[in-house]
Amino acid sequence: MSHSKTFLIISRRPPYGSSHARDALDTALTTAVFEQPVAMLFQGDGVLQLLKGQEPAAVRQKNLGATLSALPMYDIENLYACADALAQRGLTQDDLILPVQPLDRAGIAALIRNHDVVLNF
Amino acid sequence: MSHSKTFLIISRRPPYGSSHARDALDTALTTAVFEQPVAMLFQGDGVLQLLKGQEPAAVRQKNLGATLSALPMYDIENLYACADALAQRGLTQDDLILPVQPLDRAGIAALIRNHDVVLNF
Amino acid sequence: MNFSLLVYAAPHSRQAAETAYRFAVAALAQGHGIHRVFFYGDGVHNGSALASPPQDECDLPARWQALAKEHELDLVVCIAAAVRRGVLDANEARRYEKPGHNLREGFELSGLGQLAEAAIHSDRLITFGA
Amino acid sequence: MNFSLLVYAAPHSRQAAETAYRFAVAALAQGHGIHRVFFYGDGVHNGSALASPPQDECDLPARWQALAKEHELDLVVCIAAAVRRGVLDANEARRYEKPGHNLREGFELSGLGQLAEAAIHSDRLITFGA
Amino acid sequence: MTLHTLNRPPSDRALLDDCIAALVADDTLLLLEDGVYCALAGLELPAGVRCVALAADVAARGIGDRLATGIEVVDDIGFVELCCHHSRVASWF
Amino acid sequence: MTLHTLNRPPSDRALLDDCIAALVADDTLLLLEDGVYCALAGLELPAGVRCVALAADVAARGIGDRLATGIEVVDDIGFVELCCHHSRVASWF
Repeated sequence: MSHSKTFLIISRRPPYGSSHARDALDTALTTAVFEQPVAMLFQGDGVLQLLKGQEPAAVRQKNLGATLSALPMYDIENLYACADALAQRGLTQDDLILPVQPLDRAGIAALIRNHDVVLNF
Repeated sequence: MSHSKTFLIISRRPPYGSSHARDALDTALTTAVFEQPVAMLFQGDGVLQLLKGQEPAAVRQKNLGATLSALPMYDIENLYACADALAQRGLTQDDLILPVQPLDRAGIAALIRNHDVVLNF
Repeated sequence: MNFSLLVYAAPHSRQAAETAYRFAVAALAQGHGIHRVFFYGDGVHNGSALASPPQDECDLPARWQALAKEHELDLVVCIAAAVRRGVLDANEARRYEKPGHNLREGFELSGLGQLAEAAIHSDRLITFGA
Repeated sequence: MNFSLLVYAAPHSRQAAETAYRFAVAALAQGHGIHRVFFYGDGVHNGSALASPPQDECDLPARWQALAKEHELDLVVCIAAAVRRGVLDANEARRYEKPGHNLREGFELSGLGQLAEAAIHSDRLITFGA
Repeated sequence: MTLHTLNRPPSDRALLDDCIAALVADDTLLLLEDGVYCALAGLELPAGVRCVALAADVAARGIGDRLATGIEVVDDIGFVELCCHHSRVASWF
Repeated sequence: MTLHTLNRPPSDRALLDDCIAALVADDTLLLLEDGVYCALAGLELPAGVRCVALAADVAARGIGDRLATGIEVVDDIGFVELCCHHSRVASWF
C-alpha cells in the first residue's frame, strides 16, 4: 500500500499521575484501527504501566493495565520494553500483565530507525 | 500582628519552559503587597531564573530576570539559592542578576522550619 | 482545624486535582473546616462549566460544585491565570468582548491576594501541584 | 515538503505551543505545506475562543486562527480530549446540554484518527510536547 | 515538624534529592500519586523521619506487595490527620 | 537518519539518558525550550551525531556565551530544514 506507514508509539510515563499513558494507548489503538502497523515501546517509568494488580477505582480512573492487556486483540503485537528500565525497577516478565520483548540500547535505536513515524508520550 | 504569617516561596523550575517560575514570582509579589514577610528560595533548575542576559522577546515572553531584579524594591530581600544547585551549574554570584544568599542542605531545612507557610512552584 | 487548598493542576491531565478533591471530602467528613479552595495555574480548568467527561469518568468540576453547595465552600479561581487560559465569568467576558463565558456556578474569579489571605487565615495550606 | 504538527501543550502553561506556532510560521515562509495541525491533550486549549491574555502577551489561539485563515490550514482539535477539558463546539454543547461553546472559529473538533491520517499523508510529523 | 508531600516518581531524581535534603527529625514524608513509586526502593531518610504512602495510589498502581520495609500506608483520613499533626505542609512536585 | 528534539533540562536525567541512548550516527539532536540547558555541559554523544540548539531559546535563557564547544545554534528556519533533511522526527519531552 502506498498510503501505509509504520508507527512506533513510545510510552515513557507512569500510569494515572498524568494523562500521557492513556493518550499513548488511545493513539496506538486508533492507529491500529486505521490498519497501520503499530509497535509500542515502554520506556523509563512507562514500564510501570505493565505491572499486574492495578486497582485504580479508588482514584476514579479506568484500569489502564486491563486495556493494555487487550492490545494483542487489536493486532498490536509488537510490544517492547526497555530492558534497563525493567531491571532498574526489579521487574521480570512474571510481574507484567502481558508479554513484552525486552530491548537493549542498540535494539531501541534500531526500532526507531525502522519505523516511519515515531510518537512519544 | 496576630494575622501575620511568614511565607517561603520555593521556586524550582527554569524560566520560560513553563509558567511555574512566573507563578512563583507573582505569588511572592502579591504576598509582599499583603505586607506579609516573604522569602524566596531558588532551588534546582530554579537558579537558572537568576542568570544575567535573558532576552525572551524571541519566544514572546516577558523578561523574568528583569522582574526578579526588582524584588528588593517590593521589600522581598530574603533571597536564597541552593548552593549545590549553583555549584552543579557552575554559577557564581557574578553570573546572577541580583545577590542571593547560598544555603547548604541544613540551611534549607532550617529555612523551611522557620516559616509558617511554604509554597512550592 | 481550618484548611485551605491550593489546586495547581487541571482535571484529566493530572491526578493532583482529584487528590485535592478527595482530601477536601475527607477533611469535611472529619468535621474540619475548609476556608477556601484556590485554583491557580492549570488548576483554573477545575472551574469549567463546559467540561464534559464520559459518564464513566470523574467529573471534577461538577463534584467541586456539588461539594461547595453542600458545605458552603469558597471556590476561588485566580482571575489572571483564568482569563489567559480562557476561563471567564460574565463580567470578564464583557470586559474582553468575548461571546460567552464558561466559569461554573459555585466558583468565583478573584485575585491572587485571595491565596495569601487564605494562607494567613487558615491553620494549614496544602498545595496539590503538577 | 508537507508537514503535520502534533501540539500536545497548552498556551501559557508550557512553551511548546508557542514553539509549534513559530515552526509553522517558519515552514510556511519557506514555501512548505502544512497538511494539518492536530491539538491533543492539553493542547486542545490552543483552540479556546475565550482565552484573553494581557495585550503585552502572546495570544496563541488568535495567532493560530489568523495563520489558518491566511494559509488555509487545517486546525483539528481532538474531540475526546477537548470535551473532557471543556472545549466544545456548538454541536458538542448541544449533545452535552451545555449552555455555551468556546471552540474558536478556524478550529474544528474531530477524532484521533485525524492524527493517524495526518501522519500517513505528511512527509513529516513533528510533536511539540509537554 | 513539617509534613512533606511528594507526587513524582523516583526518576525525577533532582526533586527527590531536594525533598530528602529538606527532611529533619520529626518530619513526615507522604508519598502520593506517582510519588508512591518512591516506596519501591528503600529511601535513605534522616533519623526520626517517618515515611508513609497514600493507600489509594498504592492500590491504583498495584504496588501494595512491593513496598520497602518501614513504609506505612495511610488512607485519605490519615492524610488529613497528618496535616493536623504537623505545623506546615510543603509539597514537592 | 532521525532528528531528535529534546525540550527538558538535564535535571530530567532519565529522559536525557534515554534520548542519548537512542542516537546513532547521522542522527541530529536538537535542543529546544528548557532542553537548551543541556548545552551548558558537554554531552557525551555517539560518533557522527550532530548537536544543535534553537537560537530563540538560547537567547531567552541568556546562555549564548555558555554553550559547550561543538554545539551549533540554528534559528527556526534551520529547525524546519533539519526536519526536511532527516527521515523522521522523534520528540523527547
